[in-house]
Amino acid sequence: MTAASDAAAWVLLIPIGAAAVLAALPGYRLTAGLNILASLSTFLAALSLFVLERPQPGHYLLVDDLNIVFIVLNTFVGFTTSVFSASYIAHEIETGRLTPGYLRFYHAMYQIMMFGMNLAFVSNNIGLMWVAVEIATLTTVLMVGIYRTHAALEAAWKYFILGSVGIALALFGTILVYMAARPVVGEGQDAMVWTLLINQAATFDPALLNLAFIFLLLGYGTKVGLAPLHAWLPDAHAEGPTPISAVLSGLLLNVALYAVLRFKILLAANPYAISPGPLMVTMGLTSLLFAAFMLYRRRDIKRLFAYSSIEHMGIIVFAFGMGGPLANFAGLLHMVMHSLTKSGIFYAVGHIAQVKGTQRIADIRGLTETHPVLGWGLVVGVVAIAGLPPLGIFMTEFLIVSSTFARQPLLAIPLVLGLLLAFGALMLRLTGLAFGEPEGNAKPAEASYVPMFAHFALVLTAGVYLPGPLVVWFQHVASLLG
Amino acid sequence: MVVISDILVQLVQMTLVLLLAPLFTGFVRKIKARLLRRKGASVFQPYRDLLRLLRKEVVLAENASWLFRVTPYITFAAIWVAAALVPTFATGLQFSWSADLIAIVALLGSARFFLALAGMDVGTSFGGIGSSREVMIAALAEPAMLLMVFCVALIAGSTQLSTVATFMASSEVGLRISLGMAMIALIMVALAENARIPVDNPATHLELTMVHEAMILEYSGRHLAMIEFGAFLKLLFYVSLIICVFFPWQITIVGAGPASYLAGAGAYIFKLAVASLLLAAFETATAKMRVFRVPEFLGAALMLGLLGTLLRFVSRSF
Amino acid sequence: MPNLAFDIAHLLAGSLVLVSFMMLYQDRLYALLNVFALHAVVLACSVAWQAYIQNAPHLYVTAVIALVFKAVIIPVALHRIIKQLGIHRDIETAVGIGLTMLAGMGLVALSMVLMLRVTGTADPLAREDLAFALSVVLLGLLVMVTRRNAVSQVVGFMSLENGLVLAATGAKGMPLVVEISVAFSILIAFIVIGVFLFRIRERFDTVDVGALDEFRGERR
Amino acid sequence: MTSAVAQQLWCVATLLGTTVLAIATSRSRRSTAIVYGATLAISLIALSRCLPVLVAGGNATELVLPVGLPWLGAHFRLDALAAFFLAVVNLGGAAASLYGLGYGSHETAPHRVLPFFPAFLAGMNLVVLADDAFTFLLCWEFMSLASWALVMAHHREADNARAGYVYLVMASFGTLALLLAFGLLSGAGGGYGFATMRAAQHSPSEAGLVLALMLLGAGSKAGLAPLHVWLPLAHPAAPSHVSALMSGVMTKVAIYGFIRVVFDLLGPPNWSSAVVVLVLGSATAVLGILSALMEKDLKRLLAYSTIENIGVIFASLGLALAFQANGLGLAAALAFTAALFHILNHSFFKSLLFFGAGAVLSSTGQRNIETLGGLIHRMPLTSFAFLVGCVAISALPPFNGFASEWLVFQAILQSPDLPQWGLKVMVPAVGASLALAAALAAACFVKAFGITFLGRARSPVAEAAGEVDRCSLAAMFALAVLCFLAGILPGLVIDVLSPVAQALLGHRMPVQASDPWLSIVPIEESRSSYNGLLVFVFITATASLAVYFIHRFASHAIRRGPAWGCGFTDPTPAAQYSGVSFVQPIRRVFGTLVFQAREHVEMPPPGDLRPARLKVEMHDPVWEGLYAPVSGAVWFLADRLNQLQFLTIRRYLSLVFATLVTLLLVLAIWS
Repeated sequence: MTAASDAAAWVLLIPIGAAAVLAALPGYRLTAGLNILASLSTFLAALSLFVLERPQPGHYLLVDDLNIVFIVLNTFVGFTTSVFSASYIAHEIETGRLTPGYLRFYHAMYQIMMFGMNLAFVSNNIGLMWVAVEIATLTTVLMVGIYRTHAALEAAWKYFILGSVGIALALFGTILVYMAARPVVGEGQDAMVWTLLINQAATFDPALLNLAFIFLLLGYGTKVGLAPLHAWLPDAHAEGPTPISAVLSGLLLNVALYAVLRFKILLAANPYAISPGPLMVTMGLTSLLFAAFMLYRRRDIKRLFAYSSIEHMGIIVFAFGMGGPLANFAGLLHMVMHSLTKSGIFYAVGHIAQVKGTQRIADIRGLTETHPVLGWGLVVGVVAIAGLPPLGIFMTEFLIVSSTFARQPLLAIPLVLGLLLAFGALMLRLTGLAFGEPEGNAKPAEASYVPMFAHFALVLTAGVYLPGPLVVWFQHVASLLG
Repeated sequence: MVVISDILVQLVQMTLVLLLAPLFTGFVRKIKARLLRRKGASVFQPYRDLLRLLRKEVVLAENASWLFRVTPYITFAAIWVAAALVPTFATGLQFSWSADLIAIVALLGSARFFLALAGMDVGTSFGGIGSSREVMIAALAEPAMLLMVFCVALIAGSTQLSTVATFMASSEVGLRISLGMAMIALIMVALAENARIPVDNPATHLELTMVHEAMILEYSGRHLAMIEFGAFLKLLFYVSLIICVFFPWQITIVGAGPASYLAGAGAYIFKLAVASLLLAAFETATAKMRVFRVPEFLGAALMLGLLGTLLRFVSRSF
Repeated sequence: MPNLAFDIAHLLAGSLVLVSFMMLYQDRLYALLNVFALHAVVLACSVAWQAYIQNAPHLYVTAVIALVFKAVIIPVALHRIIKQLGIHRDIETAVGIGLTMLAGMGLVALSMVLMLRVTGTADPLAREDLAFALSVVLLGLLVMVTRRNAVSQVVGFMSLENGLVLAATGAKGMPLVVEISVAFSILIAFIVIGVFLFRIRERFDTVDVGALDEFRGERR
Repeated sequence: MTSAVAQQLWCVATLLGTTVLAIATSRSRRSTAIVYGATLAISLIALSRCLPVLVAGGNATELVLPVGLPWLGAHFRLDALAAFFLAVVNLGGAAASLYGLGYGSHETAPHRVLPFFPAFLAGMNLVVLADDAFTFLLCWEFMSLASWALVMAHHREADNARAGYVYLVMASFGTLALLLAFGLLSGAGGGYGFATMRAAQHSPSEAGLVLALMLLGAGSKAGLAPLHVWLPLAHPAAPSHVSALMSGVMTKVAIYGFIRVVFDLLGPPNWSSAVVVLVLGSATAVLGILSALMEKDLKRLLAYSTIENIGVIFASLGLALAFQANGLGLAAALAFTAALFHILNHSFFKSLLFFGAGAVLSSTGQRNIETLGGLIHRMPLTSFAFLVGCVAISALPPFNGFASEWLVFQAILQSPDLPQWGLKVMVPAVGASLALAAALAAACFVKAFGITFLGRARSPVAEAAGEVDRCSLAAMFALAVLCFLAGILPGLVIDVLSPVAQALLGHRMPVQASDPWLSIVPIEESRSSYNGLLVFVFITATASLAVYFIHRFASHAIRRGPAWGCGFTDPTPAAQYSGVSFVQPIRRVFGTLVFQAREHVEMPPPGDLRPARLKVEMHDPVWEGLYAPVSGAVWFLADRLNQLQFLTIRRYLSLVFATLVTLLLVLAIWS
């Protein structure tokens, strides 16, 4: 075992250990602090992966260029969300929406969820990856329903049922991949090990791979929130605690996306299989356009941003579907930017909903007057998510649109249309939320602004300046994606 | 030497138009009266009117601002400069290159701009109604005029009036349908711009029909004199313009001898007389239009100008 | 022997599809549950047969789980729920039986078309098995979307999952099969408990859209 | 010694620093003075640094910063074209800052203006300097964003919030169009540098598409019809000095984008593309000024008039394209210089007019001209400056507006040289519509000045108005002087602009400074010439002569008396002509066609003491014909799709199922 494989193991061990401890410990302050500490150390462990020499991929664990991006992002947002969560949950306990008993449950689940997601990233085994994704899903289901209100239970239930179907479809796809691999790679464990699969993917049976990809795309696509498989997503975002909304949008969607990408690479390695591009492009565009229209009629602030996540997932899937160095680079960067921005927005939205006592958009007005920091934070976030410069998403949208138009002009038109529609809807709501004659509670918010602004600062920096090594890294990953 | 003679010509020209303008108006009025079988005032009556006005005191509305008092001089000056730049009896005016036909049109526009503002300065409804109608007429007359300019300029290859006149006087121009249309357009614009029948009636103070007179209703004394003088000059200017562009026969070309200057001046006076006859006859024979028929009238001028410009491509000399 | 093994596996998988069809035309809950129990029994047999011919003893665990859990415990539990909720008389198909059957035929045809393209390099047993498994999965989904009642949807989901198990066991030497079947059983247990606990959600398909409006925070 | 482009970038950096400073000092009372003082100083420095580049016409200087697109870096370049637009931007910026020093003290929410003002200036500077597609668009959107924040400064008024929204959406639309254009120019390989694009060959169809996209993108920002609808909403909503910047300068930056791509990057133009630009330009001019005439909000009126001027500029650029496409370099240079000259002029007088409107606003709190009147007595200096602006924008000699319009007309008169019959016939028609627009502009500004400043006060606030502060006045008079100087010395300006034409078109107008008496001669003296200086001297001389003679020989007597009302002297100011009644004749002539204007008289029955009312009903053809249907369609679809939010779980499952089956079918058929 090298140091790095240790680090990869730590990324898994810290959360699961912390979960066990947190499930046992009482007291809010202590557990929240511990939660932050655990998340921070996971993040540090993930960072150390960068520095340390990579281990040879084993049967179960793998650290390569592709997943390290995801892991670091995942643990980072996990860490900042735990900071945000501390102040958010404090307020929830004050107002009595959550009881201390549930708190213990909440923190334990949080760490298990982190474990599940990290596992999904580092696993070198498609079966293990499937299991990990399911762990992450099930824990989030429980967290979504944690408020026990009518709406929360309904949302959790819907998430559960649709998620389960997704699980089943993904499993079927995984089995099909195994079936395709078995004659070539051999029976047993080996035929599920990613690194072995990809080496020999060219000789797999294409028909099986095709079929597998459809099931995987739909199965994991349900998690990604691609329309029309998205139905669970808005409600789950809206009814759960906001830290969970942030994690769902910022991380869980990435996990599922990562899975789709892995299989896309696999399929791309086989010259006889269908090219996954058109499927992904279609799904991406559908999601983008659909979500763009759905944004117009939203009345709930968290649902609004949930739909915006669907929109962005559409863009990312579209970009990966287009393929090529530019689009893949943009897709990766977009994913990172979206995670950071969207979770940042949810931090703002969480505090806004708490201080205003409502999630109804119509009841929130003039935030920049009553709560300047939150209000302007929201403005920055929405401006970023809508793809305005100088923030990061602008750069990625620039690359995606311009490279698409040069290659497939006809595809660029719906893309641009969707972007514009979504932009219009988001700005319409932003105008109502942040500006105008103030309405509702104006008491100062007790919020932790650090996570929100940390995210936005990163996004801003990335929009103007990307460090060279990072770019080289991303370009390499983009070339891996084909 | 040439420069001095050119400056001389320029000065003569300036004085000439200044002196001739009231006479021309008086002449038109006289002929009109005769056509109506009235005896009519003397042809020198406009001079007397001006002198009378100059001697009178100015009654200024309480609300009138400095703009109201400055406008008569500005309009007078602008129109005079414009009139001075149109070759009447000789081309090659020293300063004719300082403003071509487009600039001259714009100079008249300046005069009207200030006059319309002055009409609104006192704050009565009459001034407003006058200004309002004046700018409406101008809004149509100016483009029509410019199109006429385009038409002529495209044929003559220049917007410089001296060049145009020289070109038109030369034999290489035959009768052209475009030029005919441009001329009709210019005449229509001239009628409108000078508040002549059928667009406006210079002799009326009937409140609901007047345009120009309503605008300057508040003026009196020397201010009114300047404005009236400006109006005389403007009429002369338009007639001179028509003559210069479309009937430049016998106009003195640069560098000709003194005799030709005399001949040119004589021809000019003769052409003016003919023009005044025609104008008076036309005004006697037609009736004034309703205000909202004017746009149609001017629209026709605009169309003629445009048609003339377009037909230029198909009409060579007959 | 290989031929016989193949035939029996084929037969069992085929009967699973047949039972899936039977589920499609049940319009009473009790009957549906009974058919599902049969479905689970057939699956158990099939898995056991695969365990036998593949010489993979761990698959017997899966077979036992299928038999005990899906053929006995879950149907019994669901029976009780139905009784408690008093919904056993409900006719709960959303789409006409005839149409459903037709759709089912189409789905089976589709899965055959798709699977038969798989080249012979894959082992024929797996290939045929997979074709049936795909049919069962699709039919299970069809049951889910044509039924209004939560219980029958659970049944549909379970039959879908049976298809997965069939596929997984048919894939020779596939690791984690047992784990997966255990995980799925837990999942289903959750669902059943969910149905049981949240009686308000007894019907997936609420006719009153206005009520849903309210729950989803999207009041006008 | 740093290069010219680096100096400009330092100025931009200082501007961005000022933004930070503004946020830091937002609580301080002196913040206004500090920020505007800083922007004034920086703008002047930047101006002084870029003018030498323009005049000397030196080589372009370039600079690459390691930001922006990582593998490309941010390219910046300062050439003659950029230098000219930098001059426009920084002149406008300096004037607006000077004005802001005074006007800013009336600001109710300075913390919503001060941070964004320098950022806005920085954005405009950067757009002009950018030399690759990414940097260009980044700065372009940054500029939009900063100006949007300024539009939202007074966000409590519902109209402003709507204006900001429409503005931002249209800006985004434009950016996306530009994005597509750059995508096409850069090709699949992603050659985003302008140098790469310039070197690449573009097929005619590609070039046509790029031009169309540029018209959509730059046109929407500049206010080209029918993409102009945001402009009359957004420009007036901002504080007045920002309105001046938006109208006077930002629209020019948009035109810069158009020129940069179409004249510089795209290679030789096609004559048919000129037709589109000509038609759009002249239609915009006429529609813009007609809308301005119908307007009674002073700032909106000015915004609509901006649209007219943009139309003139585009028409002129279209002419340049037409000539260039046919190899008529001199004529192209003439048209192009005319466009540049008009750009400069418009930035002068439109800023001046917006400053005047701002002065009226801060003094009376009113933008509706129907409540004003008689301000010439109470704000004499402001009204004088405003009058200069009105005369200049109405294209009357001897001011600058006329000089540039005259050049445009001269360019139109070169049309017989064009070989294509379509253009031969069309160009004079364009000339006709420009002439119409110019005449209507004069009418419009008679109305604007007459109703606002002349007559009697129509409301107590207008009665109580007072002159504004010195900084505001200084800004206005500085611009008025510039308008005058550019009007009487057009030759000097043309000579300064010529290097730009030389760089882009390969031809330039003849040197004007050597012409006698400083007149301008576009082609040759026998064809046309104009001398603003002499015209001014003549008018002054003759007017002085007249004044001298009259005061020497005629009566001096003046008697003040009440205005004569034909026996019905009505003391109420309401009896004056209002703005709406002033334009009634024009509304009848043009409005019935363009705006479907209808007048209804509500006559109460006999015995009823209510007054009769005349109601005017007008429709915005562009909004109702284009935007309302589009937005209606979006909402309709949104409503329809929204039902998907309220389905049952079974139906959601059906969706999943249907997707699965569809994909499987596709697979079955496809592979």
